[in-house]
Amino acid sequence: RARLDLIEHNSNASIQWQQNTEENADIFFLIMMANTIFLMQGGFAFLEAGSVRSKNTTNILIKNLLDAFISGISYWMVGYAFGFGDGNAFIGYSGFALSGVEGSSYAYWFFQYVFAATAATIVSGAVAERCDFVAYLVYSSCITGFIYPVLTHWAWSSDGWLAVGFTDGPIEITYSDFAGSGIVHCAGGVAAFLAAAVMGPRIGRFDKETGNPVDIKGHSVPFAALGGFILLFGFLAFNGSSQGAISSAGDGVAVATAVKNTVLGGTGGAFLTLTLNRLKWIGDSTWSFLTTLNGCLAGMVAVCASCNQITTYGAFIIGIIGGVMYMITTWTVLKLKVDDPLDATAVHFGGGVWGVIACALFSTEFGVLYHWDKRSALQLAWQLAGLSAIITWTATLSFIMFYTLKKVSLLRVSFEFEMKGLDIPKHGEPAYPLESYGHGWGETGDALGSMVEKLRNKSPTINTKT
Amino acid sequence: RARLDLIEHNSNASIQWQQNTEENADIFFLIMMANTIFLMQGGFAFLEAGSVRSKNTTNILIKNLLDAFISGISYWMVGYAFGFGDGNAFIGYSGFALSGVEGSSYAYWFFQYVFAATAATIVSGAVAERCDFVAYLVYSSCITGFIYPVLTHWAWSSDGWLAVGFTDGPIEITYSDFAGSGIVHCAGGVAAFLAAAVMGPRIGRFDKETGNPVDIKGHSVPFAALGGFILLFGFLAFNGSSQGAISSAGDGVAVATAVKNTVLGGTGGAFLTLTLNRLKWIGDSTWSFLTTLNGCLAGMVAVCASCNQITTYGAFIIGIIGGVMYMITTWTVLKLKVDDPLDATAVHFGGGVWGVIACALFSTEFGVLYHWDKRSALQLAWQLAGLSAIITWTATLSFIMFYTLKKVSLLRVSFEFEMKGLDIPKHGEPAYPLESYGHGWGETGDALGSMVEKLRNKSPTINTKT
Amino acid sequence: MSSNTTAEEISSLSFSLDQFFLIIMGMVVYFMQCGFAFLEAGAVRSKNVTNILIKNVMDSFVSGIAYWIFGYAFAYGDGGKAQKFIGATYFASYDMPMDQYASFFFQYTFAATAATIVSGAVAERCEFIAYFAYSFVITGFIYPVVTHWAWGNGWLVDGYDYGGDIGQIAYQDFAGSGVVHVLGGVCAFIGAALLGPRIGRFQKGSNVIGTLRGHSVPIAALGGFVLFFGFLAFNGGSQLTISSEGDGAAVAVSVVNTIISASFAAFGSLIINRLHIFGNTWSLLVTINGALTGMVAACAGCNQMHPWSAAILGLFSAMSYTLWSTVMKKLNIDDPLDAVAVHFGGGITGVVLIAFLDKDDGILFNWDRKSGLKLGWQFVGLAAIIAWSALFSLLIFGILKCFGVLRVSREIEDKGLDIPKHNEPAYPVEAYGHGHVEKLIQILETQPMVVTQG
Repeated sequence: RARLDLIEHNSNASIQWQQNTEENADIFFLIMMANTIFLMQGGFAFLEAGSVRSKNTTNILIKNLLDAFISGISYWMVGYAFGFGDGNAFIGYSGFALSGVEGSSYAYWFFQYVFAATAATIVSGAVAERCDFVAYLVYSSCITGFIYPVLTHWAWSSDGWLAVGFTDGPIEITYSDFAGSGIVHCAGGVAAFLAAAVMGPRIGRFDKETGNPVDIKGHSVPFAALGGFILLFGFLAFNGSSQGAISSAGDGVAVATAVKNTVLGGTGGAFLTLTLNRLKWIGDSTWSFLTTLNGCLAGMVAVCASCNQITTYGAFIIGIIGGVMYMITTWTVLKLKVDDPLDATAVHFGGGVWGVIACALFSTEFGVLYHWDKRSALQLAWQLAGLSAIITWTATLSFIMFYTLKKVSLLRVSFEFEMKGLDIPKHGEPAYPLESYGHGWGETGDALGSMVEKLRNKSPTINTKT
Repeated sequence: RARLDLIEHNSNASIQWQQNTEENADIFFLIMMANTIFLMQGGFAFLEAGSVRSKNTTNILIKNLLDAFISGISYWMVGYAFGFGDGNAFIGYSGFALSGVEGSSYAYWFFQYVFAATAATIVSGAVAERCDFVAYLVYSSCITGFIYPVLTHWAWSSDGWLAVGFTDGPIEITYSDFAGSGIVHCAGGVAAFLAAAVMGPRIGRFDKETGNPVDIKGHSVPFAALGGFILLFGFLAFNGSSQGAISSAGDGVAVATAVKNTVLGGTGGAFLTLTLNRLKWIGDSTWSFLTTLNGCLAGMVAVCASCNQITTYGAFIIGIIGGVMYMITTWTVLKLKVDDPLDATAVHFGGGVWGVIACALFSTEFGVLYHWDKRSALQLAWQLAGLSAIITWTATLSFIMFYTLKKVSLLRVSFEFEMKGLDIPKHGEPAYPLESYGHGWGETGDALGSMVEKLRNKSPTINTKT
Repeated sequence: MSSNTTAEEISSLSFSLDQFFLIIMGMVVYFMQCGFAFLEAGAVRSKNVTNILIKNVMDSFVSGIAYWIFGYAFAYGDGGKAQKFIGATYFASYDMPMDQYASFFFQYTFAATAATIVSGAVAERCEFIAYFAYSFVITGFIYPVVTHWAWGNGWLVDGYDYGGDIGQIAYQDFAGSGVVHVLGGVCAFIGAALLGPRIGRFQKGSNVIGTLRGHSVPIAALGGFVLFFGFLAFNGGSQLTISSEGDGAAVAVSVVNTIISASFAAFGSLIINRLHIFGNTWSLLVTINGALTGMVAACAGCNQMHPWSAAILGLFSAMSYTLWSTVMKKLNIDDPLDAVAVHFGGGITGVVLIAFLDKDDGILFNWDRKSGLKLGWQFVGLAAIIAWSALFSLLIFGILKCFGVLRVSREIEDKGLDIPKHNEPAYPVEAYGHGHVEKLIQILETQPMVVTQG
């Protein structure tokens, strides 16, 4: 009897312990992964900083820095409530400023917050080098506070209309977007495209007479590469963590599958673009680094939607087609005379759209390629419906937002600022202050130094002193 | 009775739960650590980018980026099958393209894949600034697809001949290489050395008449430092994660021991090289940053093999001797007139060889220094056998590979390209395009701007063309 | 029987999870070394970049030795009779049980952080040997003793038992606003004050403050981003375990509060700096420093606050940052990185405000004797930390100054430290340039493009 009591006691304690451990493990997982995704802000910042001219470097860096913190405020105040609060099929409306949200949901808040920050930061690449700082503050809060959260409510909260889907007899169809090819990337890409289109191209980007695009090179390939490497690091967490938990049976496998497929999606995209760009008729016959990097990112974006439910070769093929979509979108954007300095539209919109569709084709569970039946056809239709809803919603709201900003002349900096660069008048911090360079030790091959010396001696009109 | 049934049911559920949780925790651990190791690609990229001249920066960055993705393909297609598929003592041959591999092994695949990518990326430092891009694609796929996987099969799969070892009466001897001092670093170092030797030194590295080495400085210490910092971060994961699991009893302690010993190994290496380089007779009597960084990496490489089974002071001593090995190897490589721009041979071969031997000396379990008996002697012999097998295998295959590439003239870029730099003709992307620098605000000490202005107006004699 | 084995397995799994948690968090905190290195490298002139980088690399290794041999023993060893004040076992990890290695690693990364704060304040003029000395003393002695007080079994964490309803009141400092940041800030202050300003920073006889710009904003920003990444682990990891009930929620709350505090501090400092009297620009570096200050302030009680309290804390820390930054300039002390304003300013804000904002017994929630006493203890702790670290850093920097090894010679400071000390200029001129005709030159050769408006 007493022994039985003891066993029962132990057993209860053990169940209690199990629940604790599950909760703790899930939170640990979310926090750790979300922290890695948080570092993606740095990744975007450097990808963009390397791709602009040195005169606008500080400007683009502060934008990416503030993305993280603007979202911190707006997603805390309203975003999370719209996205994951209780509400109707269209929007949530409880938990503003995290009031009434329990401590155990904080990890989830943090996790969703870094996703929101990512969605917002996509835009800053497309409007680089000419966007007014105030406009930036406005669009960034709107996207993370309203536009993006509503989309997540549709697709990721339990009562959103896309997530609920519909039933046709025994068949239940719900919109499937694991890590947000549609919600995060496609939406971010649409907003980026509209922003760039409404804002107009940078001065000198398209030749005035012929209309041909003129290449404006970024000032530092290594910085862009640094951003790329950080983004790859973060992307694995981005896709892996979308499982949202680690404690239930099968969670671990799903996470591992997602990560493995992300690597192979990126691989496919990278190789395709590397090769295509080397061909004379399509690219510029060089092994271009930045194109490869963007292709690889497009491949990873494309597998977002389905990375937990596709085969390895499926991921590789999706990545390859993601690379193709990237090339096509870049070309189209250029033809439309829209200036997107970072190719953000091509990477995120091109990759994202394809990802949402690919999910309906390649999923081993319900993909058209594996199960050629009514279920898969309906799934494909619902994915397309979701996609058009996302595009329409984002396009409408961002157009209104950017157009209004344009009308009140807050969208774009003045001609003089754009020509001369934004860092000094806006931020008072040139990225590379010349006065802080050089040393006094006379170095091998110090050509610049000796030239300056020479000029100073010969022509007394040039004053290099402070 | 019913109560007993319930308890039994609970107890069974609890055992089931435990298995789930353990699997999930292990996968989580592998994914998280492997993701950090993945970032080491970025670390190597920047260490190398900072150590080459600015004219070859894009070239070295794209190589490191592609390392991750070439391994993605080749390790997926064949590497994993050779390494960890079922097979004989020499090689595995099942699970090509991950077919037939279960979902629960995906995390392990990812984990092994990042190790393979690391092994391949070691070489790119040694061949920097003169390797043809096609040669790079070839050697990178060979190493990650065949050379390296076979080694891992020998030492880390359950039926490899080094891992099985031999028995002498009651004594069982197996090759011990926890995180790959031999498998990863020594192999990578050998391949790097052979590549550099077959390829020949960079133009101007050794004086034509005297044969003395001429220092060719890298273009940016901060970038090299960035790479170094990322590598230190990744190395902790590299060594800690080699436990391969976290859920069994003792795993946590083993991981913690490994990480702590890695820190102290790095400390030993760093201090030794810092001090030696400050001495007049050995170094150049300065506190050299890059030497210190390399010494620290060599120390960490040296503790790889044994970091889970040595004492703290043991790790410190191994690190110190690792630093000495680094200094000696650097000096030898220079004497052999082999040009290794990154000192990859010295860090990885020097540190790695010593690490494999040190394991047999310092291990608290079977080290010669703690147990002076037959067992420890046999262990030492077997470590040396393993070491020579690794060196022979890698040296033979890489020599064949690089020599063939040389014979078909694909190994090295043309004289003109090497002199002028690879970024523009090969990749069309100069790392720092001059046109993207400068701004229009007339800054204190903006000498360059005013100089260009002046030159353009006044003195037509100065020709800025090449 | 089976129930017993289950219990054993359970405790082993819990233990493994805890170790895993400490290690992965410790690794991310370790990566903060990289963040500090680049924040500082970007903020100095190009002639001193290698110097500051090597200092930051060596920080993690100097503390590796110092903390291994002495530090951990002082902080978490068994002190016997002196237990309230200092620990004295586990020197050089002798006799340390295997299950403490993870904790050792985690605490070591914190010690390295405390030491690295100083290197920013003494940048561009500190002698390399002096750097070794102070770094060793801080991680080997000054910092460990304070952690023993506040986190080990010392007098600050024990507090005092007031009996009755009030019970035990002790100093509260979750992730080290006081222990790590105030301490680092004080050492930085003393170091910068004894070294004196860099040449050209303050003109004699006038109030003009020379701006000695850092050479690269992107590199500084890189450091900032890495630091934010690390800081979340710094504050979240301070829970130290993940397997007990409520651990997960506590970690999550800490991370969320850290990010909210940083958000408001970033905005606060951005707006303050936009005001005419301060700078009238949207300054990136000030925003980064502001955000860091917010995170520093959140350290003390991020596990015990509501998110809106974190918002208030963030705004206060933005003000504190601006205030201390101004004070430093008024005192004519040259702190190139604003390390004092960030770490000291943020640290004291955190330590003091947690007595008001604590959701259980903060003054704003519980206006009684208990919360008052709590505030008192926060001040006691703060005063003890400041006095202790000021005393010993004064001693160490003073001795170094007396022996003339604190500051480099005037010539070397003028011309830069990289070449004479390290023989590695950060950007060797000879390594730049290439042999291909580039576009700029083509543009210069032909008629320059004239762009007009419209």
